[in-house]
Amino acid sequence: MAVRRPYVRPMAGWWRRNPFYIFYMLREATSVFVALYALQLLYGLYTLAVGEAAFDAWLVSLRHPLFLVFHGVALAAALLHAFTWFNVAPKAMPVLYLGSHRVADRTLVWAQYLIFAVISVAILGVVLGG
Amino acid sequence: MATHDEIEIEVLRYHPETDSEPSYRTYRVPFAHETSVLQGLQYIKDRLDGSLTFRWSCRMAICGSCGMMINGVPNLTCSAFLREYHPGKLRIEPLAHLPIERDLAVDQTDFLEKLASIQPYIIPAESKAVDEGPFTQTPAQRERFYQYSECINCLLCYAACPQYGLDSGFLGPAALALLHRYNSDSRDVGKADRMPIVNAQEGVWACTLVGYCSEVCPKGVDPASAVNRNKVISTLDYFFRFMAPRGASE
Amino acid sequence: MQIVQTDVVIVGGGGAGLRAAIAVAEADPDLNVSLISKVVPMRSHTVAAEGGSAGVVQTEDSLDSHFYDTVAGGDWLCEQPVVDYFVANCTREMVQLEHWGCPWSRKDDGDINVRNFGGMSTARTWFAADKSGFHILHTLFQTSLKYASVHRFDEFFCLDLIVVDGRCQGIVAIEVATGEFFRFEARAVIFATGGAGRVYPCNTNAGISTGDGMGIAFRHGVALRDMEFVQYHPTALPGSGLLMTEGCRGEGGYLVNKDGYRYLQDYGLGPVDPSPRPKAMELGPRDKVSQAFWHEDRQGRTLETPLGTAVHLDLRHLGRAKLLERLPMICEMAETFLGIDPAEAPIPVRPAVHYTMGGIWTDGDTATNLPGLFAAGECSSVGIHGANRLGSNSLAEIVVFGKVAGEQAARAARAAPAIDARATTHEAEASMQSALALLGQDGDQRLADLRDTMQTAMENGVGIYRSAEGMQTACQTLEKVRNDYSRVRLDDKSRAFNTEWLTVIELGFTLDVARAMAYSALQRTESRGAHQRLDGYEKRDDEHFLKHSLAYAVADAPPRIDYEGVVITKLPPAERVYGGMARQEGH
Amino acid sequence: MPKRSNEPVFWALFGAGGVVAAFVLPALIVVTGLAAPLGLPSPGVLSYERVSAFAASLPGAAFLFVVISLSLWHGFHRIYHSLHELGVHRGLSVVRVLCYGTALAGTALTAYLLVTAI
Repeated sequence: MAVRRPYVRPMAGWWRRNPFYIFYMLREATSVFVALYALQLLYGLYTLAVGEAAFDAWLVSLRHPLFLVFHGVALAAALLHAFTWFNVAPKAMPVLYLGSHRVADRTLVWAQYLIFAVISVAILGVVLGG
Repeated sequence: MATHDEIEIEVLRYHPETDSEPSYRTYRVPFAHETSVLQGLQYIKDRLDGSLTFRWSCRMAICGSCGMMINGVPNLTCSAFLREYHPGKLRIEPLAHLPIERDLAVDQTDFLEKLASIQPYIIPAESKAVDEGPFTQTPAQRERFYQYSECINCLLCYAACPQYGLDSGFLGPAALALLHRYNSDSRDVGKADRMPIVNAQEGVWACTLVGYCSEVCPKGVDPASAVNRNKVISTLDYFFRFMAPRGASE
Repeated sequence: MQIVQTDVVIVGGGGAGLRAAIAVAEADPDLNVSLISKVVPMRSHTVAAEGGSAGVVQTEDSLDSHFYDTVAGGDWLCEQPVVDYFVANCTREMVQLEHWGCPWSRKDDGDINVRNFGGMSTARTWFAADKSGFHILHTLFQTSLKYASVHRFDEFFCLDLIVVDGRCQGIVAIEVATGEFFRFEARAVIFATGGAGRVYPCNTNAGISTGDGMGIAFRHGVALRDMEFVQYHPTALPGSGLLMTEGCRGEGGYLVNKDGYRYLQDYGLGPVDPSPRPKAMELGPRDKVSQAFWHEDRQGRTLETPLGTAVHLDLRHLGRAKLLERLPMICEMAETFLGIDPAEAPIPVRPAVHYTMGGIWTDGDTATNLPGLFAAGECSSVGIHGANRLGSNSLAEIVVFGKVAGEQAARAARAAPAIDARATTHEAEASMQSALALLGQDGDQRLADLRDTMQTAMENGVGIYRSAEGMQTACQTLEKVRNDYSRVRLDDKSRAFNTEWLTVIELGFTLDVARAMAYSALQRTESRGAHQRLDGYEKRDDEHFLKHSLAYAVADAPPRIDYEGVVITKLPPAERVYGGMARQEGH
Repeated sequence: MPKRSNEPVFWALFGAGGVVAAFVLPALIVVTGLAAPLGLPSPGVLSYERVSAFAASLPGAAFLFVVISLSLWHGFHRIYHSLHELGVHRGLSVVRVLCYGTALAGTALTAYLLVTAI
């Protein structure tokens, strides 16, 4: 007598099977750089507490090409994170209504880009310009 | 059928009585402009190999029977067309992440049990006799849940969801979208009954917002939004549950 | 063979079967219900219904008007007491579906919205955009999950009835996944197995609409009534037969020939109005609109398309906003299957087989003439559709009579005598052996060839217009196919999920249904509703044929065709009038 | 009844960190990682005096605390889940303790350093 014998396929390497998944893993990988950059800032903060010499040594170390490359990659990762974050944020937000009209997801995405631009200009302006 | 060309279709075959694991078999299928992938499979079954097994029914993308992986992408075979893949070839596999029953037919029982578990029916505030007529529901109230009611249970979103593939305990996109559909319906007050399912690890918390579920949905349902809005709802409830007055809705 | 002991077996998980299951559960939660379906219920063909479901709701409308439209629409071959019950209960069932969550389209104030439909005097078709059947089916399926007494057997293929001592005592089914046989012992059985559009090559139906229940009942001596009345839906896509809902015309769509002319005005359906007038032009009944296409086609006024001739369903003047609100699925289907945007271009359409007006004979309470067996939905002939069904009456039928069937079966189950296990075992074994014989048999006939031959014979001989010669040819071909059927050879001899095997069994049922249709048609020497002849019987003949046909199976011979009278209580036969002269009841 | 997950705690921190990282980090990385080391637009952008003053101010300290701690929570939450996706299974594993432990320790250290700086 026939019996049910469903075949379960393995998941190993699943994320290589589809460009969508590869991009997803890239998105998730941005977190490594977010975390490393935060640790890096934390270390800077630590040197600040130790004293001027330590802080200056940290500043000098940042000029090392490896650190420059790291920060270049971290910037790319942060931008990719921002891009993907803004795009999916409407999926987690409660549905917004203006009167009886539902605010389109696209509007919410663009609103975030606007805020992003304002914040970025403010930081760059205050720190670099001032 | 006005035949214009031939295309190669590679199909994953698995027979539970004789095979220890699946393997591919290739067929050559003539097609015309309007030939769907499903019709390609039907041609194989009618003319080349009657043992090829797959599900299909309505042919118009509403019954949800014929979802399969076409070149690695979950799709309804009745509304995908062979011409789109020509001159390349097609590789057709059963929906990913679901156990293979035979050939291209997957085991759907897990989803059916999950669907039943979310209480997918109106839980009214008080029972209303049919003689009292319908509930009033404005188009705006209807629009708050309507897209989620358009789910055809085709399971493409499960085939798209790696979290379900990694851990089939996850309730999954369609079941959570339907749960949200009932929670968002102005006629329903069953939210308190359904929130424990949402709040569990196997509820919304197994989701990492891959987002592919919404991408592949053939009906424009956005399960990812249903799941992730419920993460916010569940989180607010987690922190503020002791502050909210217990009573009417509990 | 596995045994399941239950109280009520329901075969079919579409709208009628699910509504029946809920009715049994509500009538008596102590009754064990086994819901058997060859697909998971939400795949059932109810899912594909688009336009909507009838139910008198507007203040200016009346039950009398719905009654009149239905009886006249059916060319007076309707059981009037049953129609009376039907129209009186439609709205109730629509409200019930609403309470269960069906997302009916609404007016701005939150009230139910209704649309016009063919042959109806006024707007009374409840709709959920153009996915009415889909929403009804999912609402019923999901609601059915509430009832603990309903046990589903998804993907179980009903092979046969078990009849012992002239009483239906269960069914035999095959579990699709394993190929294992199951005997369901039951005190009452409901068939809700759907239609048989797959008798024809070009149809709007799902692949599962193979007339299984009709074929099984027929073989057990149950009468198939009015089988010659097969509805062609006038607006299906050429080639595939996919349905473009009558709701397109209900919302104001036009049908034009290749000259851009609204040709229906030439077929007694005028006058031409810019906006929809009930029962006129594009809102005529389906039989007349399909017949008009046939004439246009013969006169060379149709368009040539790669998949056959067609006319244009023109929705452009409705505007994109209305199309997206009222007919979103039509827009989606036109885009997917034709690459057409209906707001920009007309849709080519032609008639395709859509509905079997006839079916398993039942009385007004859904009881067949086999004790213990009930039937509801498209597989049944409860008597409301006559010679031509009106659009939106079938979705109403499945819930109105699905409920009746559930209640009646519950009553019958409680009153039924004990089951004779020894005799049911014997019957079930016999069914199993014949199914296994099919699996093992050697021959030279290919399944697809037999199916194609049958379908082509039916389209050619028993189509929109019929003649004795054509129907005789069809009958001869069907007998030959029946003969060849015993020499069909399967590629797949295994048991687990053997869809080829199940398809062969289905074809056997479909073939019997086709024979009942063709022989019933041949013997009706008049024209009425969907049965139109060209060979000297172009007129309706109330004197001889104000009668239902009854097809009975005869061993190794063509079906025997009998007749029974039509119960007429309040509306005597009259001429069917549409267009400007149509009677608008209730206005 | 299914067991309630404590994930909301971590998800809320992850989400808040995601917002901060998206809106603030790109500009901040440009400043600290590229502009300052390269001396653009002029040397001394991150001088000890300037940064000390900033860290000692209440708004400055709050800014640094939010950015560093939430970015840690965001980053390590995602890393933890990604490890699961790559086949490292969840539970009260070493991985979990390492990930969230680092975020927690980082948060505590940041708070300590800032409080002592003020």
